[in-house]
Amino acid sequence: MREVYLDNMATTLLDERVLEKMWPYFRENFANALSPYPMGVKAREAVELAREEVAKLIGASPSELIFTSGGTEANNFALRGLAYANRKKGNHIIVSAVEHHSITNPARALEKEGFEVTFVPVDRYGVIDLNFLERALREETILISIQLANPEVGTIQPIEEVVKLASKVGAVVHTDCVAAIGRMEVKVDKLGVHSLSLSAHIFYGPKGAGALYVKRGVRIQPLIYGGIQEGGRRGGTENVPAIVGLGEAARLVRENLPQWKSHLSDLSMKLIKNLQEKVEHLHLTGHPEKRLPGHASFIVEFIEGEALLLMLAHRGIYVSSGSTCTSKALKASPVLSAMGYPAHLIQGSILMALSKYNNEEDIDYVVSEFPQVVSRLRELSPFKEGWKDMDKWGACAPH
Amino acid sequence: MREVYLDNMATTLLDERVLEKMWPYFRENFANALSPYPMGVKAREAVELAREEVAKLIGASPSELIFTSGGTEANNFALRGLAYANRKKGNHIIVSAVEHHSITNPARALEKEGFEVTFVPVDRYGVIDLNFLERALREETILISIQLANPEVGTIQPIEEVVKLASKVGAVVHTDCVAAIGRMEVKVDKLGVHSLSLSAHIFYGPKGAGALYVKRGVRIQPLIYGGIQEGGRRGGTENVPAIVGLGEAARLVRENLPQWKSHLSDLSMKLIKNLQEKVEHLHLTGHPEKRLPGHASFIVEFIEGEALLLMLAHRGIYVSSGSTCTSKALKASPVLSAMGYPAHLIQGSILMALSKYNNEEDIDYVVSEFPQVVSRLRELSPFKEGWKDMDKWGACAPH
Amino acid sequence: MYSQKVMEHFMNPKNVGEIPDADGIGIEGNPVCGDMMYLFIKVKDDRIEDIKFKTFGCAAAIAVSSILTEMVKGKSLQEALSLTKEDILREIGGLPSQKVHCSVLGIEALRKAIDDFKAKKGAK
Amino acid sequence: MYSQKVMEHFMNPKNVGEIPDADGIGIEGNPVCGDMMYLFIKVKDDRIEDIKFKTFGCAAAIAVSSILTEMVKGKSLQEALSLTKEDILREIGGLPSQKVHCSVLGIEALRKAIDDFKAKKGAK
Ligand SMILES: Cc1ncc(COP(=O)(O)O)c(C=O)c1O
Ligand SMILES: Cc1ncc(COP(=O)(O)O)c(C=O)c1O
Repeated sequence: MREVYLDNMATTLLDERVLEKMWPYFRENFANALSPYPMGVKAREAVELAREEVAKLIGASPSELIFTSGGTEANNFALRGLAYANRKKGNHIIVSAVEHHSITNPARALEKEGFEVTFVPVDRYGVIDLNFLERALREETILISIQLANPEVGTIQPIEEVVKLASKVGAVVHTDCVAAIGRMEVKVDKLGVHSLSLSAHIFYGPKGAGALYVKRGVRIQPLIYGGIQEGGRRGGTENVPAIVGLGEAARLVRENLPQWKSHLSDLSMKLIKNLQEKVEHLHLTGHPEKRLPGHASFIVEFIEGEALLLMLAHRGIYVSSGSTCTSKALKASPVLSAMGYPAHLIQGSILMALSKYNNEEDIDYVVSEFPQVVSRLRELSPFKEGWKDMDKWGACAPH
Repeated sequence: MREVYLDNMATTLLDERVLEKMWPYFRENFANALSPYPMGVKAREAVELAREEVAKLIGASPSELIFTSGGTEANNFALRGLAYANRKKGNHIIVSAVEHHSITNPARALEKEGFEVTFVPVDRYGVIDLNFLERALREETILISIQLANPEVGTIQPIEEVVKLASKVGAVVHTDCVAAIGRMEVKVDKLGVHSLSLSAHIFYGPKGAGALYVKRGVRIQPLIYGGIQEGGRRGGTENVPAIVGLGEAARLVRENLPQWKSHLSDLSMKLIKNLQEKVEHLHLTGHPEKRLPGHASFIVEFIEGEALLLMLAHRGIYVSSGSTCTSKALKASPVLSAMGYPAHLIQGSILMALSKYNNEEDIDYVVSEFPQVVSRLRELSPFKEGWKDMDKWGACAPH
Repeated sequence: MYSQKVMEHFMNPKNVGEIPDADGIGIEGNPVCGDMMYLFIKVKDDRIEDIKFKTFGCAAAIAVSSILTEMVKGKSLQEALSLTKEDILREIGGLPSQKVHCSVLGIEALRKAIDDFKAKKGAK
Repeated sequence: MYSQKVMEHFMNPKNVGEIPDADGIGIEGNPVCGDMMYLFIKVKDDRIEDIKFKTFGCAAAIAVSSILTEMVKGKSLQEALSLTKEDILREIGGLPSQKVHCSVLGIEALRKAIDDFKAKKGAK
């Protein structure tokens, strides 16, 4: 059976070349990168080379990068670290309503610690409301965190505009680029942000390595204190193989992004077009144009996402869904909710996030299988002919 | 040339069997452990199996373990997480003067946030002063953090006594077991602690994986917020290969500890005895008996540790030192300072931390080379005949 | 995650469909929450002569629907009413903890279908 | 971390030792801080005829001591006094930033040794 992995916003297949670069640092040269003898010095050099590669990718200087254990840590670090470093100036933080958990949850924690957090709403395409953002700005606004691209619906946010608005009150802007890197160009000077997070495993690198860019001169309080690693801003024995892998993954993105981008967008355009032709009551979620290449997200009416996902998996097609049942927290996607989708539609949400590994045949296979699976599940559905009795059902209490 | 790696408190060589277990999770099964299709379910099962292995090793229940990116994160998590979860009860924290940076630095950060921190002094062997600790206890004492074993001098602390004292005021006890695991038995019920940290790369596991044990019923505030991973207590895409490696490393410790322990202590006893016989003005640091098996730490008078370390490295012997010059922070070991050693002696500190991979021939080699290297450096030293003019030199200003 | 049995029933559910002239209909769940079950029964001599379902929901909800219809088909109403969620879980090889509510859904839909039959019969 | 040249001088330092009847002695550094240098010079016709060192310190401190003695041996006192830390760093192939102070140590010890020689000469 053909296998088509389309869950690339959850994680990606490690590039063989990346693993090859990591390999020597598992056993051959396993030393601590702080040790002064030759094996340690080599580990140090490998770490610094990786830092240069990540810096080059985003157009930063190596000293502006702090390695972390991943995107979640980088986002937590940015939120808390920038909030507390600017606590004297004010206590107001702005984040969008469609941020990843690793932004919204630390933001909620900060709320309990005396910060005030404003959530910027989005339109039905998931684009933030810049007018709302502008009106929300105050003297005390110290930090604005808006993702560059949304992993669930692929929508790209107008970060440059956010930076312009932020500068009026001198607020620091962080942007979560975990979903964006490897799929679109990301340059810190063009974006104008003060801080930016990324995670290797989303662009064919290893799990366990991410980075936070913090613009020179911008102060940040550590999240994880330790020794003098990362200039005293992030303690802990460096995960040398993972950092080396992050560096190599960054190099591959830098060298291949133009091809990858057009390849991804060709494939996803074909996928979206074909599925929309073949399946009725199928709605593209997210912005139709301002979206990540390779990103195809839909709502399939009348059926539920986990069932759809598992039936597709049975045919070797791996996707994700924002349905209540798929979420282990048993909560329907807050992103789709923020975009105005009612919960019964969110149950049928499905995400196909392509990678550089996918090809035309993959798309053909999905286009032939997907409609069958949808039909099959609609056969089982009491709503096959359409939603009915919808007024009967109230809001959903948490399970 | 023979190579003898004795820097095992900095990091250890990954066990081949551990890497073999990790291997399939790099590419073959790379899925996100939250994904509901079979590849994700397998990743989830591997993570949960690893959790069981770590739990078995320390006699905990799997649900009491939270995976982290390493020992430093686990210690930061414990300190901040337990301090803030108990903030209502009080604001007083006690840590020892010989804790690792990943304890003392978050403790100092908490001091700036309104907590009061008492540092418990140690005697010349590095053992904490229990009387001082007892007198320091107050109604408001909420957290006590004392390491089980010190990585620099090998001294083992009387944690059971600490727990007894802590219970008088209802304080929570955390113990940093990063240096201890793999070298001595560690069981949570025997220790009686509420929280305990460990790090895989110190016991032949991979870098990038650690764990925090938090006793059932003990509340802790997250350090890294994200999705529902780790029961909502630690967000972030799970680093499946590293976690699997941690689990396998834990299994190997559980199965082999008795042999490893006696092997290590045979070797280090032989090493200590021989070096003491062959080298004059050599002082064992740390407790002579209550110390980690395999741990040999010294002060070599009249010479400086970095020079000693590099000359040994030239002969294939890899060690570490607590000298000012070795520390990239350019600070002489706070641990040896706390034990009362004057700075000029600390410059000559050296640590040989053995591993299960070392054998008799390694020790013979070190015993034959070490005295030569010491003599060679003493030839260069103005203090060859003994310290002189010591009254001339005042305290050392930071470089 | 799911047992073999759950996956079998999910992939090849039994008794799918509607019964146009059903003697009783049980509707349970809420599409807003993600799971919704319609059960149709045909009753003869106080026995469930035929039973069919339509379910909107996850694999567990569909599998529970399928196995439940198999378990009660041909049974007396009293036997059907004595069915518990534990019976279903046992038959289906267990469910992940966050999916156990799907078995409750089935029990409730069945009860409602039988109640509906009784109410209609009483009304005649 | 260290250049080839630093390691060579560290492993095989030149001009190690003391000069019992030295014309000037320069002591610089502090063993409490980790680096301490003793320089002994023998001066003839305002030239450094012989120079030896004893150093307590890290590889950089030892290598700087060694290279410095080589650089000034046979030089006039004036030439020796014009030596800068940059000269040493250039000759030695650079030092990691946290070790640059070792080159300063050498310059200072040399100055003190020459001062000591001058003072002794003046006293005669
Ligand atoms: C937009 C976004 N931010 C943050 C994260 C978290 O990154 P990590 O999985 O490395 O913790 C993700 C993960 O998928 C993401 O998509
Ligand atoms: C006692 C002790 N605690 C904590 C740590 C930090 O652990 P990690 O290196 O995994 O961050 C170390 C590291 O060597 C240690 O020895």
